[in-house]
Amino acid sequence: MKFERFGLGLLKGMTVTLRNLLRHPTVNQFPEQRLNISRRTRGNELVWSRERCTGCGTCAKTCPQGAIVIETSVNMTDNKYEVDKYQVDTGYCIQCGLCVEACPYDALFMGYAFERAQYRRGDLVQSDDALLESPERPASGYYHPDVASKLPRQTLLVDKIVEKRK
Amino acid sequence: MTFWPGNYWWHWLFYAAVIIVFVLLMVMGAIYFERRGLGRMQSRLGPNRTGPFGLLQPVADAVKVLLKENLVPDKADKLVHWLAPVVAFAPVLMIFAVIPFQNGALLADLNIGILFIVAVSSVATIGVFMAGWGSSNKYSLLGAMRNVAAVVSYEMPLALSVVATVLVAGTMSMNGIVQGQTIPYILLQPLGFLIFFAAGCAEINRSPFDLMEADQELVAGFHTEYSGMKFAMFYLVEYAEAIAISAIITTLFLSGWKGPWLTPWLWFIIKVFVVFFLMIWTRATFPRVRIDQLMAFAWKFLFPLALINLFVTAAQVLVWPDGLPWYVIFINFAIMGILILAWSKLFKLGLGRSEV
Amino acid sequence: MTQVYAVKDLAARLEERFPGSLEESDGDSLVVRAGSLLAVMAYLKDTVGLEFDYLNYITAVDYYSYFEVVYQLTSLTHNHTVVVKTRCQGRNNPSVPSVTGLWGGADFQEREIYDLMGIGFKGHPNLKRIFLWEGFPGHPLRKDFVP
Amino acid sequence: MTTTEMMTLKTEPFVLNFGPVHPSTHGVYRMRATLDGEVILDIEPVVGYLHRGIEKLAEERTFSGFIPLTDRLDYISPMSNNLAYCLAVEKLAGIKIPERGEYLRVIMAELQRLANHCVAVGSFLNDCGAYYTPFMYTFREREKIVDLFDMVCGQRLTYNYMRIGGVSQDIPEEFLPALKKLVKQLARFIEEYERLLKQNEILLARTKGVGILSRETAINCGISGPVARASGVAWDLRKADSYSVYDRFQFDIPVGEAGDSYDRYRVRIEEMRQSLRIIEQAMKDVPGGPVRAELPHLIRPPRGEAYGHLEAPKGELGFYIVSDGSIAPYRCHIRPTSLINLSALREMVKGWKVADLIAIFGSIDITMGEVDR
Repeated sequence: MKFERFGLGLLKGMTVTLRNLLRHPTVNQFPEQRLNISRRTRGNELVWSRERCTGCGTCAKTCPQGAIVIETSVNMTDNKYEVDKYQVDTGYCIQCGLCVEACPYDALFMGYAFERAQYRRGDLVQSDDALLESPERPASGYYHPDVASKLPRQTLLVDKIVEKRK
Repeated sequence: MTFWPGNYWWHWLFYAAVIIVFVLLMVMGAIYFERRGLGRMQSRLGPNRTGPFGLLQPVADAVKVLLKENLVPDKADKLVHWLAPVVAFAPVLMIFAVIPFQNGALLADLNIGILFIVAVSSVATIGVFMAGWGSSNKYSLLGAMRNVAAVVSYEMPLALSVVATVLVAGTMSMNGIVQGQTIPYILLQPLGFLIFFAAGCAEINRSPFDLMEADQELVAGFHTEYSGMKFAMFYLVEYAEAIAISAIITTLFLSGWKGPWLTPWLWFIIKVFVVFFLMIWTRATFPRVRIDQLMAFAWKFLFPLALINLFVTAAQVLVWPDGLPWYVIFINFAIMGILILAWSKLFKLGLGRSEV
Repeated sequence: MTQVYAVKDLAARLEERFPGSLEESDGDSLVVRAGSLLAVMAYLKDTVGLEFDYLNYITAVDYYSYFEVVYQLTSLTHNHTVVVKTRCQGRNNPSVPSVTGLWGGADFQEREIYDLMGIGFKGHPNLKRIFLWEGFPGHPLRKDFVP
Repeated sequence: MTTTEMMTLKTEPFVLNFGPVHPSTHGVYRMRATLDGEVILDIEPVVGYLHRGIEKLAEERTFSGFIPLTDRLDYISPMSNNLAYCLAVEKLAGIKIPERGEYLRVIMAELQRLANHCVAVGSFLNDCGAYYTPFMYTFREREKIVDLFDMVCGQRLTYNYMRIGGVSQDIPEEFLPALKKLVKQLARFIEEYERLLKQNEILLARTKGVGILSRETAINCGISGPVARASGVAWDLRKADSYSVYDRFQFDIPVGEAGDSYDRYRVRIEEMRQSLRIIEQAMKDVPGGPVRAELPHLIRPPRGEAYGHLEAPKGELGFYIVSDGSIAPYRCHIRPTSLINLSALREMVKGWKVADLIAIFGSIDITMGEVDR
């Protein structure tokens, strides 16, 4: 160990820490201050629309984890599938979004909310009507530009947000 | 002139209470001050949830640690493991006995005050080594061995820089030193201040020299196997020692309780926090030094500089027997600059890789 | 760009240098007999014009009837690369000579192939399992592995 | 025996376990170090605590179904893993990627290199003992990059953004202005970071001349990435075997001389500057048009094998894929950059002290997801 620059290097370093002391901390008090998340966020649940879904099962085939279970019965009168059961095990789901991408009829959305922890593993399995879109289960704009444009714009740290500190 | 008219026992009881309350409050304040200061230097906030502005965070920590279970490893040496925090904490409290909060306001105005401090402060190492050895854990043994090696080699520069100040002050009693400081000794003794600050930080394992509980390497150093109340004691020891070293620096170099408008003991506390902020600042910026560099830094850099500083001060005291004039400040600063320049150019400190 | 070294003339040079060491060399890779693997590899690494001093990776593929150990070598100076393969038969413990002598980087990768594929490497300093624990039954990456 | 020989203290080595759960082993890595006092005689790495058998899983997944799994390999730089896998499959199936897709891939890969080096340099300083301050600064900058990734693909860690034949989605219109601001801020940040640490005597003391990796051992052990370039091996796949559109951009390759921990730190800082240069050039002329080639969802590459590799932030990351004509790969081997970079750790660490073992290990910058797969 040699003081090549007689300790000046150390003092220069200290000026940097001092300058950061006087700078505004880049921090956000989460529960009170909520920043807008990305419009294409892949929340940990799926949002399914019953009218658009034709029961083709492409989403179930492409899911790498096999988290989607779909049971359909043939409706002879107007010659199409009736979706009896559509069940997603969000415990298995790794939120990769391949199902939303693969759905030919845009019937599937990723969830926009991310606070979806449950107390029991059984509650992770959501099926049929629990999957429909609703105010507290908004759909994210992932692979749906029209839904994305309606969501609030993401707040970026690059824009130097200066928020009120509690 | 004792501050309190009562007889000896009243005086002793009052100051014992003052010291214990002072140490605990200052430790709580130091913990909070450090966590907020360190946080703000790292562009984050630091505790602000418990109580207004997070002021109750140290209290919350203390309560949490008290409720924690007190684990003792089964192969540990029970008695040594149990006694280590006590042996580590007692000397730190004893140091405060001779530190003047105000003119004459100290438990015992010993005429050998600073000698008592230097002697007592090395007893704490025994407690740390007992902790390292008692908890029969390889990491804590490594940490304890490092602590013993560091403290032994940093006693010398610490004592020598104190001797230089005593030469200038003429008396060893802490109160006398403060009264003798018409010009704060930091200006008369700049090199002494730097050496004392560096050696003090190494002694209480703070800032760049915190090898004893280097959490990156030795998990938690000597207090790895401690939990519950005993861990709280070691946490207390660490911050109490930091406050003790800051208090000694304020008394020796920053003219203790002297100050223009405010009440004297408030000046004392402000100066203690200023020196403590310096420690936080170095802790936030510098990486850690390796153990052999720590040794080399003590013996090859601090020790010779302390010796030369002692000779220079002795010569100056001989030339001006009745107190040093003000222009000596520039001479001393020039000497400090030259010495640091010379030493950092000449000496390669610390050996690299040992052939194995 | 890293050019693939012309396999044709490399095969020809190797054929006259080590007769009978190549099994087939029509594709874009050299298939070398296990017996003369070390000699060929040393030749590829040390001769002046070739200097394949950088071993990209070693891997093994289970083709049911035989195992194939694949080495990709690159020369940092000439910026050309070649894929060398050896085949070993037998399901219980096939084995191939180890190249740790030539390239230090092969050590962990060969232990991994031994651990997951079950191919022994003769001459490896400490050939034991690297990922799974000692008593693990079987080798998971084999096609006929039943957990 | 002279008196001095008799005097030397007889010490016997003891084995200290830097166990899987240790504050600075960057994940579940374990070293059994034989120590003589503080000096290290030998270390024996024990890996496998994070082995998930991704190569076996690959054989059961479709070619595009495997992409989410490549995020979990080197979870500090998932974009580069996705890109490496897609390059290998495109080489195997011979797919042409539209221009805009290529440019987006270069921008994302270079942003990922910046984010990875932020983590690498920050945690290296942490291992040298700087009490989390440089770590917090680098993570504040990494947060800005991760924000942009979040805007583009919706996730902050497992991006799953690249697809075979291009990129999954086009960038929103507010992406490029935010990228312009980010590039300016990052350039200023690197200057400030240099002022904090470039001349810091204690860092120089702890890292200069420590853990030297000679040029020959680096090439012999197959070391790649910043660790090899710090030892003087001027080998960077973006120039040597330039894939995608890297040949259109001007940037140079920082190379160290001594090959010690300080050079590895310097090479990473210089590489961050070069990445900024590439992003600036790529950002200016991003062409219009589609971002992804027209491909069926379940592609069936022809029988055969291919090895696609790229210059990932940690070194050469490659995928060796054998296809037998079905929708799933017959065999998919992943070149473990971190595992191979670790093979030289034993020579680099012998003779140094415990504190140096942690600093040298930190300077190699590994992630356990890539070591254990």
